[in-house]
Amino acid sequence: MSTPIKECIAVEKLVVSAAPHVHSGQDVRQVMRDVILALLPAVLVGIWYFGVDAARVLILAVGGCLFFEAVMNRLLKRPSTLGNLSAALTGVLLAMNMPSSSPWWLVLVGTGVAIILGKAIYGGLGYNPFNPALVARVLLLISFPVQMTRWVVPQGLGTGFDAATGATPLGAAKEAASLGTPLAEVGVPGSMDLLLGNVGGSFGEVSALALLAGGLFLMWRGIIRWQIPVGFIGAVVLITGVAHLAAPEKYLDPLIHVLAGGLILGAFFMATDMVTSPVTRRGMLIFGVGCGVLTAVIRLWGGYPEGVSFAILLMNAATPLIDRYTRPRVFGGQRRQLFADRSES
Amino acid sequence: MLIPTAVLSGMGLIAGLGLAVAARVFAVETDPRQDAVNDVLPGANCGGCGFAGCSDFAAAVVDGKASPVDCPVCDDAARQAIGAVMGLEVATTQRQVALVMCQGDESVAKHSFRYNGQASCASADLYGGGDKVCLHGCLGLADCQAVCTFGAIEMTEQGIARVIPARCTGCGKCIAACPKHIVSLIPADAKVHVLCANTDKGGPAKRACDVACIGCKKCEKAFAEDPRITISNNLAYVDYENAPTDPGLVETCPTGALVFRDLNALDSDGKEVRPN
Amino acid sequence: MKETMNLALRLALICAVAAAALAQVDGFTREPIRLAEAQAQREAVEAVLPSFARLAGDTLRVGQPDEAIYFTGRDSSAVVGTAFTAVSGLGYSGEIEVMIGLDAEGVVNGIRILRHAETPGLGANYAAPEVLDAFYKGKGASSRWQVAKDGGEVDAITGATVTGRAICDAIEQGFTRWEADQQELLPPVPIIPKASSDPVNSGGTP
Amino acid sequence: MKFKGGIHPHYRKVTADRPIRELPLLPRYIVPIGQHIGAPGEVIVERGQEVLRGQALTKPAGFVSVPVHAPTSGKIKKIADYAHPMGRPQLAIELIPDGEDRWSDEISPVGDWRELSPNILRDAIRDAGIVGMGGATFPTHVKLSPPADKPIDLLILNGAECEPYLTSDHRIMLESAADVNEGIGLMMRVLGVDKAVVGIENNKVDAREALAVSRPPGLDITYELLETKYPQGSEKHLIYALSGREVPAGGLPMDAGIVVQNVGTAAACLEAVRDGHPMTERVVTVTGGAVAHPDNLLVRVGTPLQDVIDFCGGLAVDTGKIIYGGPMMGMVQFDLDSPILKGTSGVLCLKDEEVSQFEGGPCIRCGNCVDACPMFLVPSQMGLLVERSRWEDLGDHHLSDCIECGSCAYVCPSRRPLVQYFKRGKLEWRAWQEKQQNESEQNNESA
Amino acid sequence: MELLLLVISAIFVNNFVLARFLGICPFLGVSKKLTTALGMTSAVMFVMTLASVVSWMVYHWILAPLNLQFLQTISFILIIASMVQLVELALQKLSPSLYRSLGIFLPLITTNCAVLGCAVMNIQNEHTLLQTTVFGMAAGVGFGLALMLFAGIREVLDLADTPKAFRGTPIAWSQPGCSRWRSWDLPDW
Amino acid sequence: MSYATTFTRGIWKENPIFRLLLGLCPALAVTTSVENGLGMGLASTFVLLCSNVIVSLLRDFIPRKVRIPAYIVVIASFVTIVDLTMHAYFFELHRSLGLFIPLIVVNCIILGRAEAFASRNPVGLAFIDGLGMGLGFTLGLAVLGGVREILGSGSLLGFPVFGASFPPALVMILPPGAFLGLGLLLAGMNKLEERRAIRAGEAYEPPREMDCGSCVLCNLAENLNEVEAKPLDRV
Ligand SMILES: Cc1cc2nc3c(=O)[nH]c(=O)nc-3n(C[C@H](O)[C@H](O)[C@H](O)COP(=O)(O)O)c2cc1C
Ligand SMILES: Cc1cc2nc3c(=O)[nH]c(=O)nc-3n(C[C@H](O)[C@H](O)[C@H](O)COP(=O)(O)O)c2cc1C
Ligand SMILES: Cc1cc2nc3c(=O)[nH]c(=O)nc-3n(C[C@H](O)[C@H](O)[C@H](O)COP(=O)(O)O)c2cc1C
Ligand SMILES: Cc1cc2nc3c(=O)[nH]c(=O)nc-3n(C[C@H](O)[C@H](O)[C@H](O)CO)c2cc1C
Ligand code: SF4
Ligand code: SF4
Ligand code: SF4
Ligand code: SF4
Ligand code: FES
Repeated sequence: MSTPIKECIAVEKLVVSAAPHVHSGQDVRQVMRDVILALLPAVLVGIWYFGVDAARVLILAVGGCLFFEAVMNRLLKRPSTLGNLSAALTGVLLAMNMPSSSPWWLVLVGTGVAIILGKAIYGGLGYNPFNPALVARVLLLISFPVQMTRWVVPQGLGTGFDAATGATPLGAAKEAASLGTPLAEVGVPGSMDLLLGNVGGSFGEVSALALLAGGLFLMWRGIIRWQIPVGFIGAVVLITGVAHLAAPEKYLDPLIHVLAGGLILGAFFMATDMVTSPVTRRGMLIFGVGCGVLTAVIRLWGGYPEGVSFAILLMNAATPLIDRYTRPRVFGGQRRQLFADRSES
Repeated sequence: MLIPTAVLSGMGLIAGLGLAVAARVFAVETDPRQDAVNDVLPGANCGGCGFAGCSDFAAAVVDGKASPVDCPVCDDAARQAIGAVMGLEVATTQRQVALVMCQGDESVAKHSFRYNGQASCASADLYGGGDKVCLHGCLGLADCQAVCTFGAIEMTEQGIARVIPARCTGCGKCIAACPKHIVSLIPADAKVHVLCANTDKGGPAKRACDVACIGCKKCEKAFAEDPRITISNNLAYVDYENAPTDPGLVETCPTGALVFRDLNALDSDGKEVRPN
Repeated sequence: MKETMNLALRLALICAVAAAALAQVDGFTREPIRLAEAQAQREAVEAVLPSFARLAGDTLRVGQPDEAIYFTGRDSSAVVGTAFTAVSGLGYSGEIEVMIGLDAEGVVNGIRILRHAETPGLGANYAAPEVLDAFYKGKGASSRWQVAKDGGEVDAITGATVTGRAICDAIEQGFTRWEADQQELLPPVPIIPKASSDPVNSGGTP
Repeated sequence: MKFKGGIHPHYRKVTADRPIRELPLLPRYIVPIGQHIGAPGEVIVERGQEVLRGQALTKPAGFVSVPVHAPTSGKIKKIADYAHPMGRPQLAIELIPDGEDRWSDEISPVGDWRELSPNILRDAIRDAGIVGMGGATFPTHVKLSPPADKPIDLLILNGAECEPYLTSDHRIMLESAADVNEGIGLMMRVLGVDKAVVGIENNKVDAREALAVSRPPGLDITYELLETKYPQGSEKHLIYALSGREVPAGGLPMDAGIVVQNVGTAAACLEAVRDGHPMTERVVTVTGGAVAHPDNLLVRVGTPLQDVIDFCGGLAVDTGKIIYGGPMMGMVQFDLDSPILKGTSGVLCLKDEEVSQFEGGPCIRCGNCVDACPMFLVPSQMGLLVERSRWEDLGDHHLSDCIECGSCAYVCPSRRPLVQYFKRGKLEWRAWQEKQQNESEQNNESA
Repeated sequence: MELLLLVISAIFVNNFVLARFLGICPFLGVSKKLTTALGMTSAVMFVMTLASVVSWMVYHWILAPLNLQFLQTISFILIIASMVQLVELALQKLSPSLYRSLGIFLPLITTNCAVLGCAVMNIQNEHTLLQTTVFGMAAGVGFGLALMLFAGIREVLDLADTPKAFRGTPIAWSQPGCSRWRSWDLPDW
Repeated sequence: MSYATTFTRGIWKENPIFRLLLGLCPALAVTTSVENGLGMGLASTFVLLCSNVIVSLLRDFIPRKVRIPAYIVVIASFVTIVDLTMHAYFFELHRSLGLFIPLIVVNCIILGRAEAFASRNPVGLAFIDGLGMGLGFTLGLAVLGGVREILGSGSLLGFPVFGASFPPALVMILPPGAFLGLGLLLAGMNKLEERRAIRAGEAYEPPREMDCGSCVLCNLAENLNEVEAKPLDRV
């Protein structure tokens, strides 16, 4: 080993680059892998309750996303991006946002929309302004509402497809509200069932507990920051809480609002999609609160029982503006004024 | 019939009066020639003229701050047309195209290290002048290609830039973009070129790249009487004002830095139209 | 000054010519538009009533928010049916207005959707007459206007229960009002000859 | 006070307990004339001339300029362009030692700093060619001459040494604690301040002890332990951590009434005054996975890179990168003739597998860089704007306030070469701005 | 309260650009940069309010009494066109700085269907003069909101590595497509 | 310019919707089906044709300073005529095109042709130009309507094109579908144009940005440069 340097190294093999020369070691693949890992408990619970059907949707969605990603890479003559797992993650999240009874073509159309319309046409990973999985989900929802709202009652592993449709807890509450029926008369599941996931809904959104565990794992890994989930859930609790206090017979308990529907999934896994959410801490908080307010408004007064997807997509649209106006004050600088840099320059 | 006519023409009268008065009171002069010039310009907004776009250039021409020939994209007909609008004589010029003065691609040029960083010539140039031993050669990271609005530059598979003369408008943006200053505008009719920019002495030059100009003066001697190629700084320069056209001449170059290339004979894909 | 006047006068002249032309066109089309509108309304009524010879319109509570028009179709002198409109605000998006036609016995003869903003391909499918047939088969004011999902007898389109409900709601509201208005309606309403200039009963096309 | 942002890289200070050893005399030295920020000096020797150790080879060309000195006695072989650590060849003086290492007879102690006037001290520091040893190599006498309108009330000594791997300041503080303390006193006298604080990261408790023990009586010097966190040693953050003051954006420490000097600089100043020794050698940490025997060496300025490495037992075959300085801000080397300069605090040799490669991947907007940036910038957006050459949009991003610490690139999962973007961006943005200004001036003139 | 609902409806629920497809050309034309989007927003707000009010007056005080409703379109647009041009001329002369930041957008507004649409809607929905004023302003704010949001996105997308065929317009289209799910249906107040 | 090129230009090379990107509001709002698209297109074509002819005839009569109000008055007259006529004789179509008939007045393409072409050319050419542009516009609307109708309703001109098992993607006839449909069509056109340019050996013109530079109505594009103070030489 200890030979004079001239003899042992070839200078043209040396790497020249700008500083820094060391790195934390994190890479995109690792980030995406961690998120997939964090989703695993919820996926397993989903499969436990919804049976092989859920597994089928999952496999189709992940496969479809990878397939379309590969196709788009090829078409646009770009290096393969399958390895960074972002497409796979989109697939997992899309699957978790669909009913387990979705027909195969629905899942494939969804993956195509997510990857092509949601991502590739903008330039791929990092450039999409909207959350691809949510773009797909919403597009499917408004294109095929019949298929997308056919919720299957949890049957347990191995029982296979059962067409019995059960209303989601929020759906039931919404229906009750529109009919003027008192809430007490519709069977809203207890919070224990909600925590464990023994309720109707998209296959990945049912078990709040499993999702929460995954979310905390991500926070611990430093992949997501507390601002978005806390802002999101906090705003929902605040608004639904006030509504509940004002008219308990009409509006659900905030706890149920938090545990039911896609709130936990959305707050921890979808609103936090880094590509489509602000980069600054303050921006994240605003983003989270914005999502929460919109979700609560849509849930309580909008046309849909569920508002998480729409809320997140809308806030995605506002992300560039949020980023722009929450840029931190430079160290040693004056506090920025809102439009100071733009007007009258 | 009468009422509606009266009502509407009344409104028209008021509007017309208002506008006419306003136009008089608030008159702001604009030169109609500006529009006329703008109409003739190519509308490519390439910025090759040094203005922010075609309309800026038109304004400058009308103000006498720019001359029609300053638009590198206009052909002669367009320049004459501008001249006609402005009442100016415009001399006809030769078409110019860009040429990358380097053929030191992967097959012939040596590397001094592995560069790892932003894929941009200007950035790479800041780190030891780039990863080629030759400090003058094309880095192949396509800064010039990126600025060419006309798609006239392609990167060869061997990793250097090449201009497709048929698409080049001679706007000169690539010249400004190249940190190595190895893109030049030359008359499109020129046929003999020195495709090297290395000013090192023969030995180092040859060690850096197989096709480097080593400043051996053989080409200069071939034209001893009528200097069309001159050596300075260990590098041969073609005098494009008075350019050689003799394909046989390139044989005198021992390294192949001197080449014969008929730029007009290349089609829009950069392929030879007819073999020479 | 002269130029100013010139500008204004020219613009005014153009306006004048335009206005004159438009007045002319308006003159030509005023009547056909009125006829077309009346025709459209008549067609809606015809679609929900048994065939009749003459039509009369009776407007109650004129000018009030719940103004209601009852159209009565008559054969010679007998009333063959009554038609009225009703609105529900429970639609999937916005209000739904329906026209309900009853035969002489008070049994539903036909229902049409006049106005809605439901999702095309979903709720909007109710606008097709075949679909609406499912609603009124043999029913009357005393029937339960509820979709099957809520325990009623009406079969809604899958995926568009909300719209179905809204239609039921509209029908129920219409009936409620109709029943309340029975008293006022019962006195024989004046029979209007078919070819009169009554806004409802346009004499135009058969 | 703790500053926000920053990172916690692996420190890997394996040479922390290796005493400083002196590198023996070598067969040749290459002394570049430009070794500091500011104009290089003018050469005052000729080819073939015999010089003695410590003899000035250049004379300063202006106020922000210092001379370089002969590292030993010998003969000047050539004055020409030689490989330079900054990348491009630069003018340097090649010196062939005669082996006698005789000091020039011009060299004699200036005197006791306690009795000399600040002006004399400052001149002595300049003539000794002292520049900042913290890495920026800014001529020290300039920093010790604050303009009258910027009163200085505090001297801060930078003993943070926050760069991973490097231990040269640590060793200096341990082995030359008394010199460092005396040097601090000297600087306090030049600046006319009566208070100094030494900031030391809390992974070097022993250095603090050593300094505290040898504090000269009568001097108000305190020694503070700081959180071990990169870039604790950046002067703006050090100032904030030690005094709570924020240097205004775009400003210098003196705008906050403070001067920051490296501890090694303090020791060098003392030597210049006490012994009359100009800056001809410095402590260099030679380290990294590819080095056989990592060590702290006292190396003469002008020593070619390969000799330093050979002395430490050579390199592994799979060496991937050689760096002058630390891994966060150091300068990459690709020529084995590159000489050690006054500002070279370390020679870091990484194996191929230790070298992290940048990738041109897109920013995934993860926000890690925003969290890490100690200057509170938004590196993700700045990087994108530079990548796309959007100079006109860079205006309000405070690119020029970036200290190029590399924290952002360190945490970027997309491995974007952010610091490279910023270095280039600063150059081009300035050029673009000047161009804009010229244009608008032209327009105004013609209008 | 009623006015508040009108405002919210005009800004959010029935946003002119996003829900009613009005003013699309200028929407896309000037949503490339936030600076220009801001300028356009102020210009539209100003003109929309003014045009609404004047057309309301013309309709209710001249056309309706004379039973000349068929002249509605022609007279409204005549008013809008000449008013816009008038304001533009005046600004250009009186306040060049304001003209630079605002006035240059005025000509574009003549052909902004949102302005005419707004005037027509005021008549259709039988707004009072006060409601008309408020509605005009709110519709302008809604237009501006949409403009600002998309200017933000487009500035970002401008930096993205978009496939060639999608650069420029197609991409500009796709994003309203993606975010414009009208069915996020806030209550139809 | 010959009649033939004037005519074909509007249909393909300068197609208002796909190339000039004008008249977009109706293009998006009413194209839920081919039928609506055709109706709107033909109505606009009529107005365009007539206004082009009249403006061309009056080109020496109309003073420059009041030209925009004057053109608009001419256009508005024809729009009103169309509106009234449709109301009287095509009652159903009138109902479904709703608010958008009066808005033909502000359809940029009509004023644009008046300003850019008719006011500078003789009647014959103006007529042909109006016809070509109008038909191009109609074509654009019909194509967009067709795509949306097929995908969104599974039918074309009201006739089912897929079997009953095909679940139409409702989104296409909902508002977002308008944007998506047009975006995708435009991207396709760009691709075609690129391929054509390369094949024809012409310099490939990068896809047109949707900005006011493509519009002839006002001097906005020029002024924008000043406002943004941006060089156009972006990479
Ligand atoms: C885009 C979209 C449009 C919808 N449009 C309607 C509609 O027009 N009418 C309706 O009743 N429900 C509509 N829905 C609501 C759902 O289909 C709702 O689940 C359904 O009305 C009730 O479910 P069911 O009919 O299967 O019991 C729509 C949903 C979506 C996502
Ligand atoms: C252009 C320039 C001018 C400077 N002027 C002064 C000065 O007048 N006084 C001073 O005390 N320091 C001055 N400095 C030194 C800086 O404050 C700082 O100490 C030096 O750049 C090294 O710090 P760094 O390693 O953090 O970059 C100057 C630095 C630069 C680059
Ligand atoms: C990111 C960053 C990290 C730095 N780390 C250190 C350090 O650890 N030790 C040090 O002495 N100087 C460090 N510096 C340089 C100091 O900012 C400053 O230039 C130096 O302490 C001034 O002293 P000098 O002129 O004596 O070198 C760092 C600079 C930057 C920008
Ligand atoms: C914390 C986190 C959350 C993510 N959430 C989503 C998501 O909701 N939908 C999605 O398509 N991709 C998600 N991704 C993956 C990735 O960001 C996505 O593929 C990009 O948006 C594509 O450009 C997520 C990634 C991370 C790290
Ligand atoms: S010619 Fe210049 S700009 Fe172009 S690739 Fe070569 S070095 Fe880069
Ligand atoms: S190759 Fe250079 S000179 Fe030629 S068109 Fe492109 S940028 Fe302009
Ligand atoms: S290099 Fe610049 S941008 Fe990056 S973290 Fe350091 S100061 Fe911030
Ligand atoms: S750390 Fe890298 S990927 Fe993350 S936001 Fe910053 S630049 Fe983008
Ligand atoms: S048609 Fe151009 S703005 Fe509406």
